[in-house]
Amino acid sequence: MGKKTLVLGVIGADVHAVGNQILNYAFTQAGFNVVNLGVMVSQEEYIEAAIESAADAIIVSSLYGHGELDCQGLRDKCDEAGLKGILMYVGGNLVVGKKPFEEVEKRFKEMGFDRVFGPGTPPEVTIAALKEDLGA
Amino acid sequence: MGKKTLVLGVIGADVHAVGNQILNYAFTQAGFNVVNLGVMVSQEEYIEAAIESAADAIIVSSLYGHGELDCQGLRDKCDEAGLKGILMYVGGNLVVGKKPFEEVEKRFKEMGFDRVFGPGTPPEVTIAALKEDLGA
Amino acid sequence: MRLSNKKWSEEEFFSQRRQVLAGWPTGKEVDLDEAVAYQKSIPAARRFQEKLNEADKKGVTLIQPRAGVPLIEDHIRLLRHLETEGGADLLPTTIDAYTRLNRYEDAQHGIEESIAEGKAMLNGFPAVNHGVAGCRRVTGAVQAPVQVRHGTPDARLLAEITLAGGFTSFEGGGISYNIPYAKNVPIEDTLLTWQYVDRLAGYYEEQGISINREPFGPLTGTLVPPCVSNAVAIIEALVAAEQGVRNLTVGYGQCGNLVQDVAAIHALREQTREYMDRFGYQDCSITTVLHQWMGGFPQDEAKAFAVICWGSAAAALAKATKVIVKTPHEAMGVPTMEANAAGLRATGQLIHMLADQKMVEDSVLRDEVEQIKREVRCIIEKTLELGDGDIAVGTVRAFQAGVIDIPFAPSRMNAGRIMPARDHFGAVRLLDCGSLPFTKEIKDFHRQKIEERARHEGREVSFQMSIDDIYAISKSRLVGRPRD
Amino acid sequence: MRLSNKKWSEEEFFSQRRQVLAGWPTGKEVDLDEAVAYQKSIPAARRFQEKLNEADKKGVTLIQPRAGVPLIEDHIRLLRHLETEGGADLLPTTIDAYTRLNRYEDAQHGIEESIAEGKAMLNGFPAVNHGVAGCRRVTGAVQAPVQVRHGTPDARLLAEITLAGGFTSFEGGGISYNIPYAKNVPIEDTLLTWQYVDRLAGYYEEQGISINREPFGPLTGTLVPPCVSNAVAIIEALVAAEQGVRNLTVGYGQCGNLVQDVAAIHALREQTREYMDRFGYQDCSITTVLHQWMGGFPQDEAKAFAVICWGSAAAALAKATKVIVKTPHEAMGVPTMEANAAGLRATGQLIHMLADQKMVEDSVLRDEVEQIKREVRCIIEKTLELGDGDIAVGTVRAFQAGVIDIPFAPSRMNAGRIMPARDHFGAVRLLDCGSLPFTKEIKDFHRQKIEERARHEGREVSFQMSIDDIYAISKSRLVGRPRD
Ligand code: B12
Ligand code: B12
Repeated sequence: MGKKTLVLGVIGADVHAVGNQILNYAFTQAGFNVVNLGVMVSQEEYIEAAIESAADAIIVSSLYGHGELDCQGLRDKCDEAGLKGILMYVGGNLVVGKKPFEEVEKRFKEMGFDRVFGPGTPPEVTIAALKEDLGA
Repeated sequence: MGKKTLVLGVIGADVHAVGNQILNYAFTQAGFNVVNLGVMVSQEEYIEAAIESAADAIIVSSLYGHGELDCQGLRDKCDEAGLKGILMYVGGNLVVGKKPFEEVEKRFKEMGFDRVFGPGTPPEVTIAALKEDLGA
Repeated sequence: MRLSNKKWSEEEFFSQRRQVLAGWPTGKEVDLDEAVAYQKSIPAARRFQEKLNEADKKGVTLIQPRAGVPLIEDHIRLLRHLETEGGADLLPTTIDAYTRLNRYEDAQHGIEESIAEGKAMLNGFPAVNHGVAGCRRVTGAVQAPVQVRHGTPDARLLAEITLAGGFTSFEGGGISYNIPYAKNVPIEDTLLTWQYVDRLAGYYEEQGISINREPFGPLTGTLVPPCVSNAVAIIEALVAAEQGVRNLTVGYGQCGNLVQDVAAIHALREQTREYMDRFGYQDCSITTVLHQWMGGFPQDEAKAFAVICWGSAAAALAKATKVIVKTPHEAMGVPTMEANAAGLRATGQLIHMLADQKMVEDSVLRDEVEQIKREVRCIIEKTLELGDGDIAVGTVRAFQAGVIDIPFAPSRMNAGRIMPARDHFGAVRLLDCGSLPFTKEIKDFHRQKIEERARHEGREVSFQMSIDDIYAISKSRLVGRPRD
Repeated sequence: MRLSNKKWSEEEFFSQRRQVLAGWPTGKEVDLDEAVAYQKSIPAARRFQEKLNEADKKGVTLIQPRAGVPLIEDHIRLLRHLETEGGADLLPTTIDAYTRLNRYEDAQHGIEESIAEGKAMLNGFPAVNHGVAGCRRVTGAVQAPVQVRHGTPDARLLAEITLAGGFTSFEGGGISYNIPYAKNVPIEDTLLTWQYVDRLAGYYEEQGISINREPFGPLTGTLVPPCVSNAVAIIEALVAAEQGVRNLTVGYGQCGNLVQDVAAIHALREQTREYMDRFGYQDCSITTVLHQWMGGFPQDEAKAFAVICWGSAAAALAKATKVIVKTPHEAMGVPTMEANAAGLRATGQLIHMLADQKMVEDSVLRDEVEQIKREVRCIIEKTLELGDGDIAVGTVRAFQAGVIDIPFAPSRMNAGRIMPARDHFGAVRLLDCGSLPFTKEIKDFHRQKIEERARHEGREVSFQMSIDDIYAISKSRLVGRPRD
C-alpha cells in the first residue's frame, strides 16, 4: 500500500502558521504525502487540492476562533465535488472562547467532520488516528 | 468621657504575633487604652484581665484555624465572671480553610461575639466599629 | 503611487482619502475637522501618550490587556471590568479577524450571528462596522485611554474611523501587520497603506493632538530573535516619523531568557533613539512595550499564571514603559472578562512589587545589549544600502533578499530562510542565519551558541531543536531538551 | 541535664528516651531496632536525602508543598493529589498546632470532632495520636519521600514516632521552632529537647540510615533580615551535626528583593559550609531551601499566584536545592488540595522554565553576599564568645543579650529590640540594630540604607515604615510608601 495523501491547511482568514508548519513536518516525517496549502485557505482550495492530488483526507486547522463560521458547508461542497465520504479532520481552537470540548466536538461532527480535536493536540495523536482511519 | 479600655490577645495555642503587635499599635494610636496579652491567651486570662482593667471590650484574634474549638464557651464564662454584656469582637482566619464569610460570621455570632471580622480586616475598620459601639 | 520614504503632500493624502472613506458606508461619518475638535475635547488623563509620558518620567511600567468582543455594549462592559477589576492602566480594543482583512461584509454577518446566537461569533470588535459614533461610545465610556490593536495590512479606513472615534493610540505598521498577518500582500503595498495611516496620525499631531503609534513588536511571537524584531520596530518608527508621527512606542515579545529580554528592551530603546536622531526626528518621543510570552501557552491555568508572571518580571526589571498582558485562558480561546482581569491582577501585583528593583547593568547584560545592537545595525545598514539610502524602498528589497526575515511567518513575501533555536541558557539564537547580512563574527557567535547546546544535549544541531523548543513550554520548559 | 554542645552519650540518650516515649500511649509502639529495619527497607527513590543529593548534583530545584489534615485517609488522598496533580517532588506532613504544643488530648478531641463534623477541625496531621502504624500508612502510600513539618518546641516524641513511621526528613530546631512558635519556653529547654531529636537522627545515621534535618529558615516570616535567619540556621546546623546529624538543609524565607534573596541563599550555603568545616563536620552534606514569601499574602488568588511565582523565580535563579510552595488560598485558610496543587503547578512551571538560567555573579550580588556574611560573622562570633566557645551555651546568652534577635516574635525569650524595614530598593535592612553585635561600619550601612529611603519618601525614619512594609504586599507593593 502506497503513501497516503493528506491535504493540510488553516481555514478562512486565519494566519496562524506555526502549528501548520509543524504538522506539515510531523505528517511528512510520519510517512504521509502532504499537500500543504498553508494559511488562509478557502473551502474551494481544499477541494481543488484534494481532487488534484487524489487525497485520502482533508485536515483542517482553525485557531483564531472563526472556525464555526468558516467550516459551515464544507462537507456539502465536498460531496458536490465528488469527494463523497473523504476523511475530514478538524482541530485547533475551533470556537471563540474557552468552551467544554464535548459541545465543540458535537457541533463540528454535525457539520460533517469525522474527528474533532481540541487545542494543543500533539501530532502523535493525530498521526495515530490517521493510521487507524486510513489503515496506513 | 475617658479613654476606653480594650483587652487584646490571640486565643488558644495560636502564636501569630504580627497582627497582634500591629493591632496593639493601631488601637493605642487611635486613643484606646490597650491591655495586650499577646499570643497564646486562654479564656481565663482574657477574663481576668478584663475584670482587673475594668475593660470595655475584649478583642479576640484567632489566625491558626482552631478558633472554633478555642472560642467555645467564652461568652458563658464572661457572664459567670460578672462580665455580662461586655463587648466582644473576634477576627482573623477563624476556621480551618477558606469558607464563605457569612457562615463563619453566623457561627461565631451564635457563640456570643458581637462582631466577627474576616481575614485581613484593616485596623481602621475595627477602630471605626469600636468607636461606634463604645461611643468613643 | 511610488513608494519612497518621503512625507506625503497634503494633496496626495487628501486625494487618496476620498477613496479610502468610500470603502464602507460608515466612512461617510468621518469629518476630519469635527474629529480634530472631538479629539481636542478629550482630557489629558484619557490620552494614551500623556499616560505613557507620565509613566516614563516616573520610571514605572503600565499594564494593558488585549480585549475585544463583537457588540458595543458587551465591549464597554468588558473594558470597564478590566479597568475596575483588573486595574488596567491602559485599555485596548482588539479588532476581529474579518475587519483586519477588510471583509466588512463578513464582519457584519458576524455581528448579526452574535446577536442571533447570543454569544460572540467574532474574535474581536468590528470597529469599522460600528462606525465613528459606535467608537465614541466605547472610548467615552471608560476612564483609561484606549488603543486600537489589530493586525490589519490595510488599516486606512480603520484608522480614519477609530481616530475620529476618540481612540488615542493605534498599533501596527507596514511590516509588522503584514508578514505575520497575511499571506499574499506585497510589502510595498502595506508600506504605502501604513504611510497613509502615519500621515493621518501626523495630521492630527499637526493640529496639536498627540496620537500614540506602536509598531507591533512580537511579529509571529515564536522564537523571534531580538535583532529581527528590533530592526523591524526601528524601521517602522523611522517611516512613521517621516509622515509626521511624533509619539512612538516600540515593542518586543518576551523570549524567556531574562538577560536577553532585558537586553532587548534596553537595546531597542537606545537604538531607536540613535536612528531617530540620525535621521532628524529628535523631537519624537520613544517609549517601550514588552509583550508577555507570545508563543503557545500551557493549557493549565496555574501554569499559565506562571508564564504571565515571568513576563511581568521581565517587563518590570527591564523597566519597559508598558507591558501587554496575557490571560490564564490563552491556550484555550478568547478569554472571559474574569480571566482577563485575573491576568491583569497577577501582572499588576508583580509589576508593582518590583517597581523599586531593576536589572543590574553588569557586563553580561551589557554584552547582550551590544550583541543585539550589532546585529540590528547589520540589518538596517544593509537595508538602507539596498534602498540607496531610502529605508522604505530598502525594506521591500530587504525582504526579497532575505536581509530581513521573520521565522514561522505565513507571508509569501518573507524569505523564510532563517531558523531560530534556543541556546543552552534559553536565549533565542540562530541555528541558520539564512541571508541575514551578518558579519562572520556574528555568524560564528550564533553557531557557537547552538553548538554549545548541542554538545550538552549530546546530539547534532538540527531543525528538531527548534521544534523541541516550540513544544517546550507545554512541558514547562524553555529549552526543548531531547529527553523531555 | 546541663546544656553544652557535646554529643550525648548513649546512656544519656536512652535514659531520657523511656520518659519521652511515656508521653502518650502511642509511644509504646516505637521499637528502635524494628524502626531501623523498617527504615532500611525504604528504597532510595523514596528517601528524602537521596532526592536532594540528586537535585544538588544536577543543579536543579525541587518543589515541595505544605499540607496536613487530621484524618489518615484524607491525608493520604491529599498527598497523592499533590504528587500526581501538583507534580510535587518532595512531600510534607504538616502537624497540627495542638500536637506542636504536646497537647495530645486536645488533638484527640480534634480528631473526634473532625470525624463527627465531617470536616477538618485541626490545622494539621496529629502524627503522635495516629502513632507509628498510622504514619507508616501515610509514608508508604506515596511515591515521593515525606518530611515532617511542624513548629514544635518539644518534638522528641513526635520525632520518635514519625522516624519510626517511615518519614525520612524532619524539620525544626531549638531556636527556629521555639522563638517563632512559643511564648514562654526557655531557649535552654528547646536546645536540649532538640539535641535529643538530633541525637535520634544521628543514631539512625549511625545505623546507615540517612535522615535529612532542616532548621526552619523563615522564623517569623516577616521582615526577617537575612543575617538573623542565616545565623540561626548555621547555629542549628552546628548543634545538629554535633549530635551526629549528617544531612542538613538550611533555609531562608524570601524577602522579595531579588538580589538580596539570591545573595542570602549563596551566603547561607557558603557560610554554613565554612562553619561546618571549621568545627570538624566536613562530612556533612549541606543543601538549601528557599521558602516562598512567608509574610501575609494578598487575598486575591491571581495576586497570590504572582507572589508565588516571584518566590519561584528567586529560588530558581538562586539555584536553591528546593523551594517550599505557597498556595493561592494562603491569606484565607488551610488550602484545599486543588489550590495546593495549583500553587505547585505554577511553581513547577516557573522553576522548570528557569532551570537553565541563573543569576549572574556580578559585583552587586557579590557585595550583598559579603555584607550578609559579615553580619552573620558578627553574630556567630559573639555568640561563641558568650558561650566561651560553646555555641549552644552561647546561644542562650545571646538571646538574653539581644545578640540574636528575631523581629515580631511571640517569645518572651527574645529581646525584641531590633526593628527591620525595607530600603529604597526593597531589601530588608535594620531601622534599629538593637543589640546585634555589629561593627560601626555595618550599623552605618543600615542607617544609610534606611535614610536613603526616607529621603526619597520625604519623611523621617520611623517605626511607621515597618508597619507600612508589612501592609505593602496587600497593596501590591514590596516597599510601603507613605502615599500608598
Ligand atoms: C502565536 C499566536 C499568534 C501569532 C501568530 C503568528 C503566525 N502567523 O503564526 C499572532 C500574534 C500573529 C496571532 C494573531 C492572532 N491571534 Co493568535 N495566537 C497565538 C498563540 C499564542 C500561539 C499559537 C501557536 O503558534 N501555537 C503553537 C503551535 C505549535 O500550536 P497550535 O497552533 O495550537 O497547533 C498545534 C495544535 O493545535 C494541533 N492542531 C492544529 N491544527 C490542527 C488540526 C487537526 C485536525 C489536529 C488533529 C490538530 C491540529 O497541532 C498543532 C501542532 O502541534 C495562540 C494561543 C496559544 N495556543 O497559546 C493564540 C490564539 C490562537 N490567537 C487568537 C487570536 C484571537 C488571534 C487574533 C485574532 C488576534 C488576537 N486576539 O491576538 C489574531 C488572528 C489573526 C488571523 N487573521 O488569524 C486566539 C484564538 C481565540 C479563540 N479561538 O477563541 C488564541 C487562542 C489566543 C487567545 N486565547 O485569545 N496569534
Ligand atoms: C506569618 C505566618 C506564620 C508565622 C507566624 C510568626 C509569628 N509568630 O507571628 C509562622 C511561620 C510561625 C506561622 C505558623 C503557623 N501558621 Co501561619 N501564617 C502566617 C501568615 C503567612 C501571615 C500572618 C501574618 O503575620 N499576617 C500579617 C498580619 C498583619 O495580619 P493578620 O495576622 O491577618 O492580622 C491582621 C488582621 O487579620 C486583623 N485581625 C487580626 N485579629 C483580629 C481580631 C479582630 C477582632 C479584628 C477586627 C481584626 C483582626 O488585624 C491584623 C492587623 O491588620 C498567614 C497567612 C496570611 N495571612 O497570609 C498564615 C496562617 C495564619 N498560618 C496558618 C497556619 C495553619 C499555621 C500553622 C499551624 C502551621 C502552618 N501550616 O504553617 C502554624 C501555627 C502555629 C501556632 N501554634 O499558631 C494558617 C491558618 C489556617 C486557617 N485558619 O485555616 C494561615 C492562614 C496560612 C494558611 N493559609 O494555611 N504562620
